[in-house]
Amino acid sequence: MQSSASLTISDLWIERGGNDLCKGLSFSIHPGEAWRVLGGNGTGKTSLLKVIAGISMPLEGEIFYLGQNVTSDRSPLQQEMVYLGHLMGVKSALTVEENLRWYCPERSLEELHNVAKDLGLFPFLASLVKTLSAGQQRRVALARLWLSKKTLWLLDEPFASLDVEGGVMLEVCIQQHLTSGGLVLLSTHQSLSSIIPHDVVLQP
Amino acid sequence: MQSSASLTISDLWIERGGNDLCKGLSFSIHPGEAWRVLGGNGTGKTSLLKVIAGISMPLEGEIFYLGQNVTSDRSPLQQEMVYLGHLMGVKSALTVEENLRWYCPERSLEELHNVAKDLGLFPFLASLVKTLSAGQQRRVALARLWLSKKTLWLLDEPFASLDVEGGVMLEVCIQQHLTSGGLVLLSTHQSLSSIIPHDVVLQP
Amino acid sequence: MSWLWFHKLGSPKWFFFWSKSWALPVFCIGCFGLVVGLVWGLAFAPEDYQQGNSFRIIYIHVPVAMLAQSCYLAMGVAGLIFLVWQMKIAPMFIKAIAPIGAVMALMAMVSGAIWGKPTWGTWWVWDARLTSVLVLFLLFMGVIALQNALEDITLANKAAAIMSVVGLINLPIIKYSVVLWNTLHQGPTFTITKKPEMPAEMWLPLLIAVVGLYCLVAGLLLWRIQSEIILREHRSNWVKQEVMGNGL
Amino acid sequence: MAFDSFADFLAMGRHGVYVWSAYGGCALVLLLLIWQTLSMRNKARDTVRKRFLRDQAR
Amino acid sequence: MYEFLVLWRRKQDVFNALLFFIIVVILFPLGVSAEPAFLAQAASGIIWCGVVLSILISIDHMFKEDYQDGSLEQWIVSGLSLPLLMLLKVMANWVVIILPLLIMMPLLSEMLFMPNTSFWALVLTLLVGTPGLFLIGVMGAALTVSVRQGTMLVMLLILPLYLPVLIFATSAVQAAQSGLPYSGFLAMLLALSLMSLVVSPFMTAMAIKASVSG
Amino acid sequence: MYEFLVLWRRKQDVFNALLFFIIVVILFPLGVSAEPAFLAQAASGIIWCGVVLSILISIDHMFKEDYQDGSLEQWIVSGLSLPLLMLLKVMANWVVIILPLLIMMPLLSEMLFMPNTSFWALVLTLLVGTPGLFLIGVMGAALTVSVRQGTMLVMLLILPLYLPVLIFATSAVQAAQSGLPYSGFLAMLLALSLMSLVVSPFMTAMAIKASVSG
Ligand code: HEM
Ligand SMILES: Nc1ncnc2c1ncn2[C@@H]1O[C@H](COP(=O)(O)OP(=O)(O)OP(=O)(O)O)[C@@H](O)[C@H]1O
Ligand SMILES: Nc1ncnc2c1ncn2[C@@H]1O[C@H](COP(=O)(O)OP(=O)(O)OP(=O)(O)O)[C@@H](O)[C@H]1O
Ligand SMILES: [Mg+2]
Ligand SMILES: [Mg+2]
Repeated sequence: MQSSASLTISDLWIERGGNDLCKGLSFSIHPGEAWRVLGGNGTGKTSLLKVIAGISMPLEGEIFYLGQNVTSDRSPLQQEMVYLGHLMGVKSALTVEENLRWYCPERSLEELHNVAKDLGLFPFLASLVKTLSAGQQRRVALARLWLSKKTLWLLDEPFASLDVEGGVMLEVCIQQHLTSGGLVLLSTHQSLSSIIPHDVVLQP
Repeated sequence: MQSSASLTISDLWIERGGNDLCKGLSFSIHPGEAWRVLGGNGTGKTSLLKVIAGISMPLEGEIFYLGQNVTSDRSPLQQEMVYLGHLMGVKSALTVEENLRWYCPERSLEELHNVAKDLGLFPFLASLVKTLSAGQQRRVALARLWLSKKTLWLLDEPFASLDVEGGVMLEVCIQQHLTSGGLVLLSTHQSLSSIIPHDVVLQP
Repeated sequence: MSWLWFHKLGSPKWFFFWSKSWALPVFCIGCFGLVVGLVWGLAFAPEDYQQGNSFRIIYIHVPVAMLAQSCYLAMGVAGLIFLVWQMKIAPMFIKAIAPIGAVMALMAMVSGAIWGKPTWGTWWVWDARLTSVLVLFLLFMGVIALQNALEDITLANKAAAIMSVVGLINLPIIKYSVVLWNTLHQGPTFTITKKPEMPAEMWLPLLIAVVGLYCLVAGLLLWRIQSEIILREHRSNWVKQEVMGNGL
Repeated sequence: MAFDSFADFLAMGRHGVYVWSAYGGCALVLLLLIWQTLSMRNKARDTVRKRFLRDQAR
Repeated sequence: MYEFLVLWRRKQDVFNALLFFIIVVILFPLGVSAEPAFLAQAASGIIWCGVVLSILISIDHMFKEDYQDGSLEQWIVSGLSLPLLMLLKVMANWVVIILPLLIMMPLLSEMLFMPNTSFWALVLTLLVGTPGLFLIGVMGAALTVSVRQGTMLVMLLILPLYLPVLIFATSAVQAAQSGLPYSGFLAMLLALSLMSLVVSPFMTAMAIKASVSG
Repeated sequence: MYEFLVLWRRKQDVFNALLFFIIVVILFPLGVSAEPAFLAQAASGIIWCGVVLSILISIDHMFKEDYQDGSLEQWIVSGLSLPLLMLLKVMANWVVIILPLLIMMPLLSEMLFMPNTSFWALVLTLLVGTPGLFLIGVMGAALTVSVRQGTMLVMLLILPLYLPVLIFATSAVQAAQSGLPYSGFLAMLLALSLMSLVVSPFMTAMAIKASVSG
């Protein structure tokens, strides 16, 4: 089972502030699959994604990537992963263009500009991020997905504060990523247009 | 016209960072009505709400409340208004209970606890807000709506990061507020279950 | 040599039961030693020909000053052990010993200051020993403040360990630098290589008091670690049994 | 015995105030430390016991 | 007032403010000179400089958090009198920071070999002068609240205004030290504090409003 | 490195760090004593104290913003070597803050009537000693990054560790002033800086990781 799956979570036990959030959680994500983490507020979606990203540590359990145990050493995973949390890692004191160049130094300026055009950020390339609206800031963070060549996407409520058009764009982008063999794990409260067949459901 | 409406916006012209967001915007909210501010990312929903709340100033135009011009002196409006922005005004260094008591010192502890129970915050009353999940923090902010006796509610994307159950609760709460003669103006990207018949649409 | 004892020591449960039988006896021996040393020093030791009777402060001053330094040493070592081996007991040790160390440093300063008035004519001078005890006190306070400021327990553990290790590395440097900068204070009485210059009736009670205080503090330390263990391991069954019984 | 009388012992030459205040201060602090340690232990036991009883009740 | 509650939650910080002050006071003997004669002469100046620096540092944070979590917006919207709120906030901060500092004063004056003659003058100048420092400080803090990392900017804005207070205070203490009457200097300090009491709450409220709506 | 870009955007802050330093240097003559003889003696100590305080203040902010906007999470996730990143960040900050300060030095030494003999000693100690200050400082900043309003806490943690640097530096300058050789002190400073260069990046990376995962 582990061999065909790219990312395997086995028997994960996460605890925050003295409460168990999940215990004995196991699932595998195969190439081309998107999984959705479902659960009410405070059930531990964010915590799960953070543990997989290697930001916090699980109490017990293992994580395998391409058959390799990466629980204690995440470096093989990290090089092929994008993590987008509630906090988006966008520098509000820099302009949009500077932010994109900071995250994707290997991409040419033209590519950056094209992505910015797609996301409706082109007129704001030279504005400081802190003067943008909430949705526009989210779009700046999403531009990283457009630009990245990483395989595994960990997205924590990526649709938050996006408008309808932006949401559709993100769904299309995820679809494309999947057809090219990518892996997606995202948490959301919104009902998506059925692009995601697999769910991890967290109980309160 | 102005006399029967509680809140009247007339000929509002808002400008941010050198761009016009709306010009000549007029609408009136009557008691028991909810209005929705629609528009894509960056069309100026947040800016409009902030102007009405008195946090920023319009370039031109007037705001009437109960027939009174409150454009330059908001005090009559302020005493009957709750504003909930992207930033929620929740103190993350205090516990949930302390936050509620800070905002609603006139309410009894029992009332606070009841509301916390309704919102699923009861087990977290003594936790610091910064250790809560995104949705739980939003719920703390919403508790203010439950507890307030103000007439006019200005809500900027109140459904953000709430789960389905939380969203339904909020809709019910808005419905109740409307039947008791309240006024609601909210911005959202989500399609609500038709409780809101009136839209202000902002063009990009 | 087997490493078993090391791993055992790292297990809170084992440590708890081990320390339970040791804490009280060690504490009592410590109290006894301290009292004997102090009474001997205060009432029976001969008068110092230069300083008169004010020198009798030495019997409390030197023990607490030595304890303050030893406590930091122990705390730093515990921090190092935690960072390298993730031993579970180490952060509890740090949490338990930091306040004790701070109190010891404070007592050293207070007793020294009171001693300074009759001998040097002021409560305080900016001298190497004194300044380094002050710095020691601040280092202890830093560790305590850090632990209080961080609510997250795993973070607090790591942070306190890092801080104590960094302080440990810096302590000799601080000492050396202040000695170089200004020295007025008396040199050490006890060194490993030389016999003390004082008469035996003077240094023997001091030695007893020092050993007594060490034991007393060790007893206190064990108790404090026990309460830490109870609080942190409250979900394990043995703690429940322990707490519901009347063993404590 | 280095002193002739008990009064002598209390006076400590001219340095009675200093010696006794140093010892008194230190004794006070040391007793406080011991008291705090023991009360901390009791408090820890009580909180854990209470938590356990509450969990049992549920 | 819940302001106290927030501060109480951060009692650690109060404690830290105190320790910072102590550390500044330690820094000088170590960095400059440790001779008692030198220190006795410089003591009041060092203590006042330490106080000014601690106030500067703690004041910068006064509105930062309220700004970032949206509390300032809520205050403006609430319809409560903003100047009054500011005044309360300043008072709460003053009590919590200066009071412990005054309690520490005997200890510090001893460590710096301060002559007894000038001790009470120092305490009096601190009591009378520091409210002014706080009131002036909040204006700067309010102006720069929307600037991240505004610490330096606050200092730059405020420090020139602090210099008169500092000068009057140290003159008072020096006068006391040489046995001269110093009530004139105290009166000047009081006047400065009162003046800032009148001006500052309104200016601060205005600055807060401008910062938030920007 | 984009670190420079972020700093450049905040050039106002750099400028402010400089001005804060100048203000501290002004504060002392005003608060303590303005006599040339006194100042000449105390000059190097005052300048070093000013440097220590400016570094303390600017270092506290080093990771705050990165923490609040989620950049630290991204660094950890990125798989780049965290200690290396830390080192680069420290370097960028050092260059941006200390270089302008060194350029200001002739002016300040003139203002404080500093003797020429010790001027170069002062510049050398600053060059050799301040990297150590930065490296020690970031450890404290990393430990307290998750604490809001941690400024005071950082200072409490770091300042005891700064004392040796301060003592060696002022001793060196004083030795130079009295015509003695001071290369021994410089070597000590260098040793301290090198040691913190070895220890600090790892400790900082560890602290950052612990803070973010908490
Ligand atoms: C606040 C003031 C003082 C502080 C912080 C202080 C600190 C210390 C320290 C750290 C030690 C070393 C203990 C050891 O490890 O052996 C010590 C020992 C000693 N102190 Fe003090 N001291 C102070 C004032 C004084 C005064 C005023 C005197 C008397 C003139 C004094 C006399 C001694 C003596 C005789 C020893 C024993 C030396 C030895 O056996 O090692 N101290 N003090
Ligand atoms: N402080 C500011 N300075 C300059 N421009 C600003 C500022 N605040 C907002 N803007 C601009 O005003 C426009 C509208 O912003 P606003 O936040 O009102 O949008 P919004 O409709 O709330 O969008 P969203 O759905 O993303 O929240 C944006 O283009 C933004 O760049
Ligand atoms: N640092 C922390 N300390 C203590 N408890 C925490 C911490 N972080 C999270 N928690 C707790 O863990 C639980 C899960 O939080 P998490 O953020 O993972 O929820 P979530 O599923 O992402 O919820 P949401 O949909 O609201 O974002 C919450 O009850 C929260 O109180
Ligand atoms: Mg979440
Ligand atoms: Mg908006």
